[in-house]
Amino acid sequence: MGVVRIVELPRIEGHLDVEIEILGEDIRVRAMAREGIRIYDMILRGREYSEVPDIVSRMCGVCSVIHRVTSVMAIESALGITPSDDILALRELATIGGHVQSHLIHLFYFILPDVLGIDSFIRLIDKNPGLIKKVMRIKGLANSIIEALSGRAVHPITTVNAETSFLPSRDKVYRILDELKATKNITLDISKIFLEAEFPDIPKEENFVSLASRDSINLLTGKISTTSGVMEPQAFLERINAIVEEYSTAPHFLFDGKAYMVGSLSRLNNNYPLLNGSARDLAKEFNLTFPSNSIFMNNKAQALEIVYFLERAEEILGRLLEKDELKLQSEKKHGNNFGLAATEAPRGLLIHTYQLENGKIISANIITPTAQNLKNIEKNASEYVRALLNNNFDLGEIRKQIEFLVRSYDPCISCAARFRKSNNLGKKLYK
Amino acid sequence: MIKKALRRIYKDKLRLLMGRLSEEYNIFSPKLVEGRIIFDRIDDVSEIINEYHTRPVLPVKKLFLPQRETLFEYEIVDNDVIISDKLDLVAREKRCIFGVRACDIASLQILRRFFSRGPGDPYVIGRLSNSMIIGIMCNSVFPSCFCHFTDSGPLPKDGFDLFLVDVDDYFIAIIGSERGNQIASKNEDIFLDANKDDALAIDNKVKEIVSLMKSPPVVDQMVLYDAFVRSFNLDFWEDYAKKCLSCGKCNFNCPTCYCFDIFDEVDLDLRKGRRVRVWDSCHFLSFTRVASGEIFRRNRSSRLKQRVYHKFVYSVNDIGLISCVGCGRCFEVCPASIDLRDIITKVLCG
Amino acid sequence: MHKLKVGIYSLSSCEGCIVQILNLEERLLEVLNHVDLVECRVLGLKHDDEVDVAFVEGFVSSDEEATKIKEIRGRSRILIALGDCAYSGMRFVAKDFGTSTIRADPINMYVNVDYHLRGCPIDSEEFLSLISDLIHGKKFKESSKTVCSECILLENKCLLDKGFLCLGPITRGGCNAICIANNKGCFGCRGLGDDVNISAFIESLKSKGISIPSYLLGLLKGPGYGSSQNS
Amino acid sequence: MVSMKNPYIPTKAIITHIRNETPDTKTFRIRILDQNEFSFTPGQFIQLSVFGFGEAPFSIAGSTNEKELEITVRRIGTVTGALFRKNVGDIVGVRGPFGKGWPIGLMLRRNILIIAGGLGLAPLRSLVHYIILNREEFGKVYLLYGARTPADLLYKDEFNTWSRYIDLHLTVDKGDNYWKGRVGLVTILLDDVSVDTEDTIALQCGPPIMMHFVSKKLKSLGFPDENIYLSLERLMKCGMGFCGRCTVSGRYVCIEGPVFCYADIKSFIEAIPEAGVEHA
Repeated sequence: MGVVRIVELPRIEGHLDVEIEILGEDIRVRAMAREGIRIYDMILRGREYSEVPDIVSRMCGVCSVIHRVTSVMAIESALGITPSDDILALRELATIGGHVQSHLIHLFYFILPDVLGIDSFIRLIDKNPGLIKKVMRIKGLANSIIEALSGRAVHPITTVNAETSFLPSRDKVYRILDELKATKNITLDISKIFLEAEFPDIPKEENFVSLASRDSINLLTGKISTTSGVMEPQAFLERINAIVEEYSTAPHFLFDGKAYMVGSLSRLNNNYPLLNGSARDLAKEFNLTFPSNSIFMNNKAQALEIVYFLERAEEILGRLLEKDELKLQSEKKHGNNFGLAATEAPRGLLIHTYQLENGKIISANIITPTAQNLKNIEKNASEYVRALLNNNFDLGEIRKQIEFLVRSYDPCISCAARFRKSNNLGKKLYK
Repeated sequence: MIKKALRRIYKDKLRLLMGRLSEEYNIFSPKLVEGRIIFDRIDDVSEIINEYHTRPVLPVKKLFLPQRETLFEYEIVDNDVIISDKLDLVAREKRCIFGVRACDIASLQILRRFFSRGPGDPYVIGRLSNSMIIGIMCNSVFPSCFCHFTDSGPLPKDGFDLFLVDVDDYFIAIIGSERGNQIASKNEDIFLDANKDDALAIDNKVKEIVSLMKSPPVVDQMVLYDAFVRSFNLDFWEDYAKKCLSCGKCNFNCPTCYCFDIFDEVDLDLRKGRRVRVWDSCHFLSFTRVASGEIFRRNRSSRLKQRVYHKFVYSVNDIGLISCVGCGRCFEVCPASIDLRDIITKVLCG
Repeated sequence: MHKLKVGIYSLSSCEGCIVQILNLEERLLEVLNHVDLVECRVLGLKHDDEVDVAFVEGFVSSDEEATKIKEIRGRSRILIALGDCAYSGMRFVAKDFGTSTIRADPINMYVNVDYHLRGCPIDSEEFLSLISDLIHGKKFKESSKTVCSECILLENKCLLDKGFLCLGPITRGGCNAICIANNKGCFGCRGLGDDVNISAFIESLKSKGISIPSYLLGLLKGPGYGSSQNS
Repeated sequence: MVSMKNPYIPTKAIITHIRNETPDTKTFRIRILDQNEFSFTPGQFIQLSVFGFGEAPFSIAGSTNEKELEITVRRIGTVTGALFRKNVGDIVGVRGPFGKGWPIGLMLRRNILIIAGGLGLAPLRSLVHYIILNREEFGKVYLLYGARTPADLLYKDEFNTWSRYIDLHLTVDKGDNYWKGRVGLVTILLDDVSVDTEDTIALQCGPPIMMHFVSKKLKSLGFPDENIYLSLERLMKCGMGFCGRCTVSGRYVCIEGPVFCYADIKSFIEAIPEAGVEHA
């Protein structure tokens, strides 16, 4: 039947072409990252470690908070620093701000048009200005959380740590807390749009990878949960490998030689019992069950997470406000100059590793969620194409559905892009 | 020895006095804001700091010539423009500025003289005449202080209503104006009679402060003027120009730099707008750029000299006063550490 | 009045500048009352026709992108480079002045740029004043201040005096010294100001005992990028 | 208490006539509302507001005996750009007049040599009109005017009238097929006239580079410093000596100028290259 090429898939972060090749029974989908080289791993070599957070936060305009926090945690681990619980709580707050704004952009600016059958969110300015304003208010709230803790919503300026001990003023914290309380119903309202939406159901056996959690859904620390068990990040790192696909400027990853999925859905699949509060009630109200094997459920998982995260933010803020003084002093032991941090970015598992020498970076490795998802996207999309063909969908419709499916992973090519096609940089950068 | 009338105010009565004044005046004072001491409006007299050992980065000038000020607003209606003057607001506000140091008081006198020329600047002059000034003498000297050289401190000559000199557990209040006098007589429970030694105490305090100050040897101001005029084309200016970063900080925290820019701001629908003035700096290349693109002070040294000569020559020609008050703020913040006292010494040595 | 047709485009970048525009929230809605946003991949808008104003973020890293930027220039009346990537090839952020072998070309290497909005990311207030100028047919003027002078207007404590590296004295203002206000030295993401004195800055760092980062020496030779439309 | 009139507030005015002068230059006639007359000295300037776009200084180009004022504007910046989009009947704002004009008192019964370049003719046009109106008060009057091309010459349709009263000489930097006159910088016109350097007041206004050479030439011809006047261009924001942007050597061009005597300029400690005065 031929080849369909989706050029610069609209409504995702970064430039991705998707090629669907149908040759009889043989169906192949290629996720072709088109972003130019943005080799942060290379740029970082030879830098003072203190420069790293400023530079890596520039990897992505949507998830700059988590890149900054992750780099700081990885460098701290290289230096033998263990951040205090209060510092971790403040970082979690900033991260939550980042996740909520990222999820809102994904769900409303990127996915909602698929749900409503329109081309762009901005068509709603005239049709449903009330909804737009609600979304903007919650997004503004999420950004104000980042701003309070890190100075700026995009490319945050500081990271809470012992050195800069940047703390938001109590005024700001109370204002955020008031707004969190005042907007509870709005958050529920806008999340329901996705919880009640009907998405295609394509159950597939998947390997869902995320941080394992104990008390709450972990974003910053912990072991890694896979279908092959829970393991230390270092062990996980040894079992994944990067594949250089000549058609993509981003690497593709396999775990134990197989595609796997990271992201909201993985987080909820692996940690569903920890989902509490209104998010839990909503899941029940809409009969959502986790683990779920349908990638389209990733959108619903994000909607639940928005509710969960904002309640979690309220809880953390309340807890911190009760304290007379926060403990910002971190513990310091002798570090061994190698640091690794595995965190949960909005789009899933993110790993930064740094090797230092005399305070300078000699090598860096940043493994982004989207790069980890690319092989899974290809595999899943190929099977979806087959299912659609079996149901006699035409190419136009197939193309639309594949766009929707790819978008549901919430890919971020800006982060993932690492090397130019047809060179072997990847082999040097990844083991 | 001081000739003005003196009173005593015990320190624990100061807030009582300010509390009473706050019924009639909006009170401004150095205030602690996020770890910095800045001049600002205070809502509660407990915010007043009467002993501050640092000083506000921006001088009291900012309360009279704000960094950014709306001169008027306008609205375009059909083919007409309705202008609303913002001067009324300035005229209505009665203010009491507490905690002004001698150098800043001297700067207000310079601004008053300057902005009274020609038609007068009604915003600055309006604020100056609506504001009561309660000064306070320095208890210590900053490394950059040289107000003795510029004859603007540590005791101000005029331009204040009350000036407090800190002596142990009380202040000696110098009455500087009829308004100050009225305040003292209305609050007799706070303003006690001064002791005959109090004038001497002030004298001693002044001597002590002056002795601590790293000031160039005092010269007659006309001698200084002539020396500057003679030095305009000397080579050493280029050495300073090599060091100067043209960052403009010294303009913004100078108590007497007043240059400003004016522009219009307008809403997106072009209906409502406002004319705004903001501080500007003669160190910026853009300062002398005219519409045709010509820049009249392209050399860094010509810009650096513009600022210095304004203080010691042009200002004398214009208002009969040098417009440096010896606060040293300009080199306190100078990233290149260009010390005005060095320049003065160089100029005086010819 | 004719509404301006606006397109927002991205080359290789983090798309943070677009996010910064989206972050205007309700003020963006007000802007959209006055302009027609006709093209923006991130928002799913396709136009492929002439626009009055093209905002472009990102740098050129491939021949395809070079073709793309020329194509955009060809159908836009006013072209604006958004952020450090577009105006310098991210050199001010990466602090990489001339040693890189990675292709990261500023867009003005390929096309004429009418205005730059500097910073990484752009400052949303500055974006608003630019868009307001465009709507009203005014020329947009970049800030002539240095970050250092904007900083003192906020009465921040000087980080250089505290012994921290801060590029405020040589960096073009317009950001309201946002980093220093957050207790962080200026990162220099807005590029150099008018007629800055880099060698004097290096001397001043030395005298304060602040170690000189090697990229400053690179800057002495002149970055050759991001030259402003004001000069 | 403060009850002074606010000198920052412009008076509303209405555009009554717009005339195209050259491709990028127009003359606007403006009537100040609620004001029966507008009196000024040739050489003075006004601050013109286009609301929403700001305020800019313009020399007054019209006649002293008219109730309306005229300015000639080249489109180069924000305010001029906005003014060019205005039509007859539109409202603008005016403050002024500001500054000191040409030294008319000194010029009486003397010979006058006027040298203008490009747009610099605008503040001299009101002087030319004044001289023509009061012709018998002045001795010989020469006007030497240069522009880039014939198309850039301002007030062309007035030249015939002017020529009846004063000695008009023109030059252009670059001629065209129809141009029969002089080609070259305005200084060459000084070779065409023989003026009595002792008893002639020279007045000039034009681009800095022109005035630079004209001053030098006048000096070499033997003009005494006291008899040379020039109008300096600086950025004047307030017009009242407050904003500080227009100062030269500490002198406020907006109040003490824009017209200065060369002798004065020579005594400035700051160099004024456009007057040909370079110290050190």
